[in-house]
Amino acid sequence: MIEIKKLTKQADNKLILRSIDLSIERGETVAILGPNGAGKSTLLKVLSTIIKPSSGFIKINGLDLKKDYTEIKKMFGYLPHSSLLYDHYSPYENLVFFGKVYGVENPEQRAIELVKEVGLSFFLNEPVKNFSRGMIQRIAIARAIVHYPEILYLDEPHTGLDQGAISILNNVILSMKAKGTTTLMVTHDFKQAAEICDRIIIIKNGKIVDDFRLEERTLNLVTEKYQLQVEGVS
Amino acid sequence: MIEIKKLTKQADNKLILRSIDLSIERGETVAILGPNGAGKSTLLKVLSTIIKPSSGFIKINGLDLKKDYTEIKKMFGYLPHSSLLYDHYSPYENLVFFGKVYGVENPEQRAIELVKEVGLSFFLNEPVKNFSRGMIQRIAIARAIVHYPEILYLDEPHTGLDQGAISILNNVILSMKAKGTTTLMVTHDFKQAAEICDRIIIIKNGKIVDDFRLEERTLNLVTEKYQLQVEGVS
Amino acid sequence: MTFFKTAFLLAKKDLYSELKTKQVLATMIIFAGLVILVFSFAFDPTNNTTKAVIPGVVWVIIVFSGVLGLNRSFISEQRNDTMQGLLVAPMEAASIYLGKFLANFTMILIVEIVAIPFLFLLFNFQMIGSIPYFILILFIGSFGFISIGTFLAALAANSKSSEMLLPLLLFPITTPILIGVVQATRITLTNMGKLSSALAWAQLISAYDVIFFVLCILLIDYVLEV
Amino acid sequence: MTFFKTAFLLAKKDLYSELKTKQVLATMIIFAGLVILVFSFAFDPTNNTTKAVIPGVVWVIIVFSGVLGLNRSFISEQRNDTMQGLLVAPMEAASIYLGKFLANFTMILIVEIVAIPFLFLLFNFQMIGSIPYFILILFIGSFGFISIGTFLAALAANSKSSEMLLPLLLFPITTPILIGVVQATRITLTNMGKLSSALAWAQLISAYDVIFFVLCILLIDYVLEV
Amino acid sequence: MSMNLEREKASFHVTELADEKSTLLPKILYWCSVVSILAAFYFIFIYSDIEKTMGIVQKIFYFHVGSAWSAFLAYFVTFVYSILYLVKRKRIYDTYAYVSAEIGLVFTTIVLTTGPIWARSAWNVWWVWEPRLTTTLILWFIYMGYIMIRQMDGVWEKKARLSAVFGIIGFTDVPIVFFAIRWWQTKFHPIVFGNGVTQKGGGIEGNMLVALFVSLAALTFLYSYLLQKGVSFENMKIKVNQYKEKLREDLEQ
Ligand code: HEM
Ligand SMILES: Nc1ncnc2c1ncn2[C@@H]1O[C@H](COP(=O)(O)OP(=O)(O)OP(=O)(O)O)[C@@H](O)[C@H]1O
Ligand SMILES: Nc1ncnc2c1ncn2[C@@H]1O[C@H](COP(=O)(O)OP(=O)(O)OP(=O)(O)O)[C@@H](O)[C@H]1O
Ligand SMILES: [Mg+2]
Ligand SMILES: [Mg+2]
Repeated sequence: MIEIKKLTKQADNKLILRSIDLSIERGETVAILGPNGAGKSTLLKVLSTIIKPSSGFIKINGLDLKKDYTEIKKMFGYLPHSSLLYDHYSPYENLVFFGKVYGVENPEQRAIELVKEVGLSFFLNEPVKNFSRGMIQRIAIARAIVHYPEILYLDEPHTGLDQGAISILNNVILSMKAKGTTTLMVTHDFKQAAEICDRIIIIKNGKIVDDFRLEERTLNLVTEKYQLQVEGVS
Repeated sequence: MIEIKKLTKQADNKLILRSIDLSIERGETVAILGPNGAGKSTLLKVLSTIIKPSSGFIKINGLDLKKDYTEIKKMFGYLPHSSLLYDHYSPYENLVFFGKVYGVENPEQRAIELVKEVGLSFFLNEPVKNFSRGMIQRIAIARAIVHYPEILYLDEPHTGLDQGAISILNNVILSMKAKGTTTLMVTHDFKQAAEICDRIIIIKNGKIVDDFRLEERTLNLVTEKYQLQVEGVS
Repeated sequence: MTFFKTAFLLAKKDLYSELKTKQVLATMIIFAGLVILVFSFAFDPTNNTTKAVIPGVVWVIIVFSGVLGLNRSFISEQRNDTMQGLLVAPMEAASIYLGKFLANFTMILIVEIVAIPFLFLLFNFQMIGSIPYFILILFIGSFGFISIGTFLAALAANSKSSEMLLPLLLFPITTPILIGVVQATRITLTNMGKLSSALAWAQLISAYDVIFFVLCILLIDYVLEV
Repeated sequence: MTFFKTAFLLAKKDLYSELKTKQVLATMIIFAGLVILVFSFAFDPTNNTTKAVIPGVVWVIIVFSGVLGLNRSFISEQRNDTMQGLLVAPMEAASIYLGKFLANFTMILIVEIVAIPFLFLLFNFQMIGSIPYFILILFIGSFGFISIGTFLAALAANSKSSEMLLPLLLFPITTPILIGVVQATRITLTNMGKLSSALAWAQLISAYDVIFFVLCILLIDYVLEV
Repeated sequence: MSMNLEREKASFHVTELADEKSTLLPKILYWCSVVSILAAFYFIFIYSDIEKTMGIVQKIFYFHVGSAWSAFLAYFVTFVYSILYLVKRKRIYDTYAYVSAEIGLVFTTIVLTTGPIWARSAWNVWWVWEPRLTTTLILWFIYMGYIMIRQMDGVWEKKARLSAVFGIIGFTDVPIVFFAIRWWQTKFHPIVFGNGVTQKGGGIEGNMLVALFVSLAALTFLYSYLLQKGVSFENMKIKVNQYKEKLREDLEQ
């Protein structure tokens, strides 16, 4: 599904990603771990066409990211640190707008459905600007999946969510996985990573230093491997 | 140390905080838990004079928040969701500036010391705008404690931090506690709450629904009590 | 097809949000009023010679309140990085440009419809030219100004202090349009005898408009690329 | 004591960041140049009567590039909510105001020093008045404009579209100053015979300045309170 | 303690910059400009006649027109390299565009100072507002804007891309400046080339024309020399930065 070859990203003279090679199968749920400033968010930004790689080659579903980006953009949903929501619009209006942008059929119904799914039905028509951090994050998640994406890029999706919302989110990811969605999730929360992911990638200093499958969903394995790689942790 | 009486906050017609009564002793480390939109951040904002309460009475260290706010402002350090840092300034410049604002002695040395403490010495002189989320959060923490505050208000301080930074933060909080600092920490991360706090407050719908001491630092107790109170989440 | 649909969708979003808050439009109109007021101090409106200044004032109003609106147009996409939201979505940069252009153009037309009659009234201006031609000139002038303006607003939005950068880039680039359009306006308003010269100006401006519009559509890809 | 120290600290921070990026000041100066350009279209500068407009133009330059700088002054505190950082710190609102005022005032003085000689050169203006008096008038005029402007910028910064709101609030409030100052400038530049009248204006403006400055210092608490 | 302490030694590659092997070119350009400037001085001050009505001030003419043409050339080069950059995305093109625009700005500034000096003696004013002068001033503003875009913060790719776009858009003013006196009827500014002879001040003596061409050539050489110099200077700066970063990375581990 995702094929990354020798990807590097340089900002001015600083190397942020150093020759990343990665290949992810359809339907995998991959957690990307790593210390602060490792380049995790940057990797997601490159994949979601938000920034251009300095060199390297990315293929998504057989399409070249450089050329067929319009096709590719339809396929993925992206949840970055910021919410990408219009402040003075309500969740409903936001979701309907993005639904239409992505050409979703019946965007109105989809919007209502999603808002309900993330548990904010009561706030359907209130402007987003007054929402609390967790509420915004919930709507941002809904926005990212409004068009039934085949690929999900999630950058620390659990930030600000309460326990209820975390399990909602995990359920969403798992049910989308059941439908064949590929998920890349950056996180610092090993517990969640162990819970929903079946593959862990550890990035350090812009390089992939570990990459292993998680058959048993054990938190300990993750912590152990992470410690091993990032030992002497900051 | 902190004495809150019948505190309510109303935004337009929406009651966000409903008659909160709370009293916190010097040296306590209190975790504030609660579902999204419960009013936790609002409570911290009121305490840190960022917003005014609609009614109620707050005394900090015997001083009235309404009148002696200049005195009170010197006492607390506040870490909100946003970093409060100047983007184009380096960590050093930021911390020196805030150090001077708070009248810290020898702000230059303090800045270097703090940046080292949060593990970003190598980025001492780079503009903050290029930092990753976790790196910004680290500097934001340093900013909040630049003036050796007696009281700390932390709003989800662990967001975006990697494992190393989390333990740094916890150590900072614990060592400040040893010096008698009172800490109020909003968080969704029960593990951290259980680890460093000795009292847990659960807020739901703008009201304190539970308030208990944590003698044994057990995660299970926290989760249990939380489940009990917040079942059928927000 | 989807190209235009997306553009309309974006324009609709902006205009709808304007309809809800009414902030930008209101400010533009009030600002236009202020400019008129300032000018009425600067030149005594009863003085007959200052009548000659009217065409200039018309365009000063459009330019200054236009800049306000143009600034907003991309700055408003910065909060919560919604611009990224658009860039990540499957739409071409050109259709973002077109959408923004349509929204801005609609707004400036509304401002003109409100402010210009007001100006004429305050300055007691007796129209002796041709209104349809005047409207034509207004239209092509605004078109050029807003199309270049939208483009440069997108460019300036990359800067931290974009609301300062925009006028800096916009004024020099659009002066040819503005010079031409002021001349043409003067003729259509006061001196219909020279109509042919006004039409020559109009043609020149239209050519400039078309060239720049195409250029903008072609180059916007590079501006919005990240 | 700490009051002024904090104010200087804030002013230093702003000016230092300006020294690093040089963006705001450069933009203000270039913008001043552009305003001169725009005016040269509006009035034919070869025409001798338009010489009378020079005092007005001087102030239009100051006002417009001033608004740009004023806008920045508080908008720049919005990114990462640094304004909250200041409000949470143990400083009085008045000292934030004073700090911002000092920074803005310094910048506008620099703009004036650069732009006004240029204006005189470009418009071929022969100075026949008194330079010291002219500078005095400039000083008290700018003082009033910037002190009110800083205050209103703080007020406008609460709005989402503050860069639009500021001119809307600022122009009406400062018109008394501007009218007076244009008159006084005219006299000091071209007609020293009426110097006494200019001085009367200057006194009036100074009084207005002082009243508003005190008022601003008193009221800023309410503006910055959250 | 800090994870940031542990930077690993990266296979750092200093990007290939323009090959420096053509060390001959700057020398040639240098000598060409020196010789041609000396020649220009000879032709201007000794060979050509002193203009009858304006006298010695008229000598400014050669620098004036020469700088104007060099500025146009510089902006054209910026225009071309901007397009090249957008297509090929090589840093060297961007450097050329940038340096050329800067030199162009300097030449425009020279035009804008010699012009008024001349105007002072010819028209007895420093400045008049007529199309040629105004459009030249606008040209200056446009490329000031260009420089302002370069002052933006962000990575160089962004600045290069945006300023390339602006370099393309902004170039449209150059033909307008050139044709300004030919489209609008002007009272002041003379035309030499084209249909200038009929206009006031137009037409030109043979030996003046020679001197003009020599000075044009001299300034063009000067421009190419400056461009070459500026580009290699920029490249040096880039390289130094790269080495600095490399050093830092080495230190960090
Ligand atoms: C005051 C500011 C002035 C500016 C900004 C200015 C600008 C320019 C520019 C940009 C050109 C080159 C364009 C071209 O060759 O078509 C030019 C050419 C020229 N300028 Fe000026 N000029 C100024 C003043 C003067 C004055 C005072 C005179 C003489 C009375 C003068 C005489 C000429 C002549 C003879 C040419 C060559 C015309 C031609 O190439 O057809 N200029 N000027
Ligand atoms: N434009 C830029 N210029 C210079 N350095 C940059 C730029 N953008 C990012 N960086 C650097 O790249 C590194 C990686 O950033 P990134 O945001 O990808 O980290 P991350 O792995 O997501 O970290 P976190 O866990 O804190 O979110 C950081 O050290 C950051 O300072
Ligand atoms: N200005 C306002 N107008 C209307 N409602 C508001 C306003 N500010 C906050 N609210 C509401 O108050 C409630 C509490 O917000 P607050 O930010 O305190 O939540 P929180 O407990 O911090 O939640 P989270 O865990 O998601 O951060 C939310 O429902 C929010 O919508
Ligand atoms: Mg990140
Ligand atoms: Mg909160």
